[in-house]
Amino acid sequence: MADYVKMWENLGMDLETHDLLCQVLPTAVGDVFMTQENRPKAMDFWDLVISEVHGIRPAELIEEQKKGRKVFGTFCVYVPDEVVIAANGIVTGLCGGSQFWVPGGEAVLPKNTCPLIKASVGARLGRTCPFFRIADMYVGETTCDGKKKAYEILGKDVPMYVMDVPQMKREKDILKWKEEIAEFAKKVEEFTGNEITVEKLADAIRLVNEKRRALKRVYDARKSENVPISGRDALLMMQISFFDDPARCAQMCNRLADELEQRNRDGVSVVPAGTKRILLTGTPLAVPNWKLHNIIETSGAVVVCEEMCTGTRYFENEVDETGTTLDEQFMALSRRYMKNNCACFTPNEGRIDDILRLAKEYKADGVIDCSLKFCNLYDIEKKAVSEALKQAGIPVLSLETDYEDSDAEQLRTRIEAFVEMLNN
Amino acid sequence: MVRYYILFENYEQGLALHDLLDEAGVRNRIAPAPAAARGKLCCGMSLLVEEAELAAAKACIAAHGAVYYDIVGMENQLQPRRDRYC
Amino acid sequence: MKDGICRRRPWQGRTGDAGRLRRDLEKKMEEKLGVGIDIGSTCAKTVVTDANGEILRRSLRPTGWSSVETAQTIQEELAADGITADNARFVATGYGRISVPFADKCVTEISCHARGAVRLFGSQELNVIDIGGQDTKLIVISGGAVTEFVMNDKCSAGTGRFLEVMANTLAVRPEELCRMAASGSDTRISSLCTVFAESEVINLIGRGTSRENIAFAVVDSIAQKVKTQAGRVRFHSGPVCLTGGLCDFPFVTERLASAFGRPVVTSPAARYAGAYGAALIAAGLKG
Amino acid sequence: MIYLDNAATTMHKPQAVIDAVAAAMSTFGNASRGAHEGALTTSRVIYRTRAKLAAFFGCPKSEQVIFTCNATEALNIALTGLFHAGDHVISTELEHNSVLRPLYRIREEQGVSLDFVPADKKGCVDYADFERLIRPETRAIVCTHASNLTGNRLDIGRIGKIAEAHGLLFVVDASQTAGAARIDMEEMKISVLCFTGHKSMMGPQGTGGLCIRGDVPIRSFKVGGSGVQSFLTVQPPEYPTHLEAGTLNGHGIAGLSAAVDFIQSVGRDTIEKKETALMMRFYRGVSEVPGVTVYGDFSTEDRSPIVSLNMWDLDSAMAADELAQTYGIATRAGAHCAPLMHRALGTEEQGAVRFSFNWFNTEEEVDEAVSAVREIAEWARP
Repeated sequence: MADYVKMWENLGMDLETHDLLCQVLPTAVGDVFMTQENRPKAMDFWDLVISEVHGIRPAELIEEQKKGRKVFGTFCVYVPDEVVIAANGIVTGLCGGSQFWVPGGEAVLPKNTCPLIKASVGARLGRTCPFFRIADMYVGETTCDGKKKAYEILGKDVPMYVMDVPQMKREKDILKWKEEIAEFAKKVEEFTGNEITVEKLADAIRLVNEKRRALKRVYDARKSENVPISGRDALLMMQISFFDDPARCAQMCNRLADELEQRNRDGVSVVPAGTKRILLTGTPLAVPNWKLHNIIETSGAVVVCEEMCTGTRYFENEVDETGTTLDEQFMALSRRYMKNNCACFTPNEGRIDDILRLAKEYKADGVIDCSLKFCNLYDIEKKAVSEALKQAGIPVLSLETDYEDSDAEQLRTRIEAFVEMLNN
Repeated sequence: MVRYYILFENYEQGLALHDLLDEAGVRNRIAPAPAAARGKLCCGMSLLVEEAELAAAKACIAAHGAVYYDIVGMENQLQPRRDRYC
Repeated sequence: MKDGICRRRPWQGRTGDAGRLRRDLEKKMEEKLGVGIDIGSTCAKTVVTDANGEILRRSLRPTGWSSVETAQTIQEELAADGITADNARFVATGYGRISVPFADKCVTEISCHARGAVRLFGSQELNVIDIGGQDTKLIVISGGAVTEFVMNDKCSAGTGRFLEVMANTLAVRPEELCRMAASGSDTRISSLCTVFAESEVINLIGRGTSRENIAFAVVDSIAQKVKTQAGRVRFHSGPVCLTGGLCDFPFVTERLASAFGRPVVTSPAARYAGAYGAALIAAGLKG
Repeated sequence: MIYLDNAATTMHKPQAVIDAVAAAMSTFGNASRGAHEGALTTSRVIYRTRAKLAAFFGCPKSEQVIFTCNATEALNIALTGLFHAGDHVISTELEHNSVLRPLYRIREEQGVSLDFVPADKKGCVDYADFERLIRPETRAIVCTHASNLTGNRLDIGRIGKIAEAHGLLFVVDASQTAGAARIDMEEMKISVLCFTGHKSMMGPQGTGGLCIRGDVPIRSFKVGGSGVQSFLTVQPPEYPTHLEAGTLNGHGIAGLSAAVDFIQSVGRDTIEKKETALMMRFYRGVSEVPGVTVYGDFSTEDRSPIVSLNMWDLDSAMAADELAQTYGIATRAGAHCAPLMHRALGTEEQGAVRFSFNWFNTEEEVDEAVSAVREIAEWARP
């Protein structure tokens, strides 16, 4: 294994505390991933990345920074990567998915803030995540209230730019989002010193679309009756795609998709026939949050699709590539991004349509709607989701959890009972 | 899930192969040799490799003529359901 | 502690043994007793049925600090009565279900309570309220199968635990509290959180409210909490029935009926609904 | 890391020991070689260390304290140098390979016959067995003071009396006890005491020795420079030079000397009490855990601070690996070089995980280890 200690030290990280984090990761990776049988060979790439998640990619980012490129850290699938890429910048995801960072966040945030926000703030302030150290600028967005206020805290510690996401989806909101994107582009040009031209933006749009198509291919393979990949592995792939170089991400996803499609032709499944298929919907599962997938998949079911930011919302809908002016391109970006259905919008019936459509496409036997604790928006939507699903005759289980291990048994009882119900 | 333990007659052999595997980028780690696998000739340490890395480890051994006693597969006896996340 | 017996040889695959076991069992398939063991957070319930699901015996013991030891004791007691793997199948349920190494199968308490309730109340259409030591479950059963359920979250309000804490505060046993409640009236605890409710009870004590009235408030609060929880499932028009440890207290059933605005039925045997359901599943196990 | 492998070696050493070794390395000449200041400093330290050890172990003559690299070397010297063809030696099933292998070797090479006092399932012996096994040609009883696997101690005072009553030599392997347990060669009738410096003595590795009480002739096993009587063609017959050819580990002995001082300043008794308390705390904690089997006899607290256990049928190496990887707790798994003991306990296949405690361990560490065992046992449930 390469020695990254020097690099972490140079990043000003708290090495001693970071060591503790490095100690728990192999256990969780071992339990959640390595215990699975018959995994796709192409998962070797993601296994490698996760085994040195704080080493390999951060080292690459630092190399790029040495060449003068800027790294933008983002927290949300509404922030358009294309704009950053067009200015020769790099985007990396920053969401915290570990309980390890939560206490650090609770030091400055109320306890009843969602764990994702607490972990993200804790990761920055505790200096225990290289990505949070490397990013030259953080790009936030006005999605939920918790994040908005957390960005104010982070902004005291690091350059922070916040995009104003509309809360409704009328035509004027889409226009407004276009304006936000255009303004963001100016900021990015200023920060990187690189001009965003029509050609460069067109290239960036094509590149990100290509990544979306590759991710979609992997997901499409999961629609098969045959289950070629576990939900856990698909989730890992999805989580890491937020951090990876987009071209390599597309390449690796295509390589995985090749294997999965072959598996579907050969009838190679990772679970016995008849295993109940679960569509998971709700709040994002930031790396290394694997609790729910692991419990579902060790309780006799398999996750076939994630309707969440770390899932279909990240890749569904492409950006129109035909724009010939920046204005047209910004509008195309706005139209694509505004198709995402997040609970911060009102109304948000699109999400319910998505869930019903995905449940059908992925042949889900049941839906688990899970939100992170203290995420009011998704919690409130559970009622509408569950009513719509019941009406459609699709069993649904609503859950709430955080990053702690302590509720695992309770979750297990509910999930096992749900699976028993599906099996009856 | 089966994991593979490379066994040795002494620590010198074990540490030598550990260095070789690391250099070759084959994931491995030092682990106590399983009691059930420990023949008369084995020492207390082994190198643990996952199934996916086994072929690479064997190739590395062959390429360097590294000395080892045996390679044995063993089921991990700890339950994956223990719910430890990070 | 037990002697260091090495039951699993790491070198042997387990499938060989399991395969043989399964074949052996198939041979002896016919006419086995069903044993259901429900290891709850406070009580461990055991029900033995014949192959037709008629209850032959039932017993109850505190779970104590170790569900493993409790399971072991149960196994020994059953063996003393001649009930062993030779003539019976075992299904474990409840939060301690994984602590029963001799169980042929583990099934969640949701499925077991449903199964037990269907048989006990003789109806395929039921709405089940199970108030357990740690969890309160609401289960909707249609056509004899679970169609929907909810469980309380981490909070213990509306569970047996809540009752225990409040009984402790009043320095009585939970059963006494339920009995006392029947002669109380017109007192309310506004908070649904155990911790805050406890301080409210202390305030009531301070104000000189009678224990009966406080007990009334405690039981009523449980009923209200359960009713709130029921907002997350769709009870149908079938009977509402109560299972779990509070079945023996008519006043609890009465408060629930008042909260739900419809009759709530129960029976002393309903306390064993989970174990009974497990036993029925065990009796029906094949192979 | 929580270090609970003190029966293998104590990792935390008193600062005085570390300082003494460092100081020695910048000031020492070669002992008994010349009369210059450097050589004399070394000679004095070694001389004083012999005296300290003699007093510490109740060895009547300090010149009969012989320095070796470790207990194994001391046992080899004693066992290969004491017996003749036809002699009979009694030992026990508690022994470590450092006793067993030299005994097997003299059986092969010197025609010595052996008998072993059996151990029961708890690793205990029946003292009557020692007398039962005595024959006219019996020369010695060779036994450990405490099992390195179970921590059970043998009552060496009692065995010493048996040996004396029958005119037998009594050789004791004090690897697991020297430094912590009370040893008085005179009172316990020990003829040869073999000890190591790096375990409970808390001294450097590469130190140890044997103490010889009375007139016990041991054949010299190596010959060479002694610094004295250079014109003699054989190794000088006097102890200690008879058994000490070549330059001694003066730097290590300086550390060992400081270690004895440390033990005496804290109080051997105090150290032993604390270690026993830590062991019992751990024992009480783990013995309540479902699936845990503890080996050895805990009906008495007169035992060495070792707790060996298994969880269900989990391979002991996997358990130790999990303890190290997930909890950062260092223990020792496997056979512990005590094959007869494992056979007696029925743990030949599974091995056992050994937790061994030391003066520098804390109650918090013990509690962490207990909860680690509890968790692992939970996941290893078959």
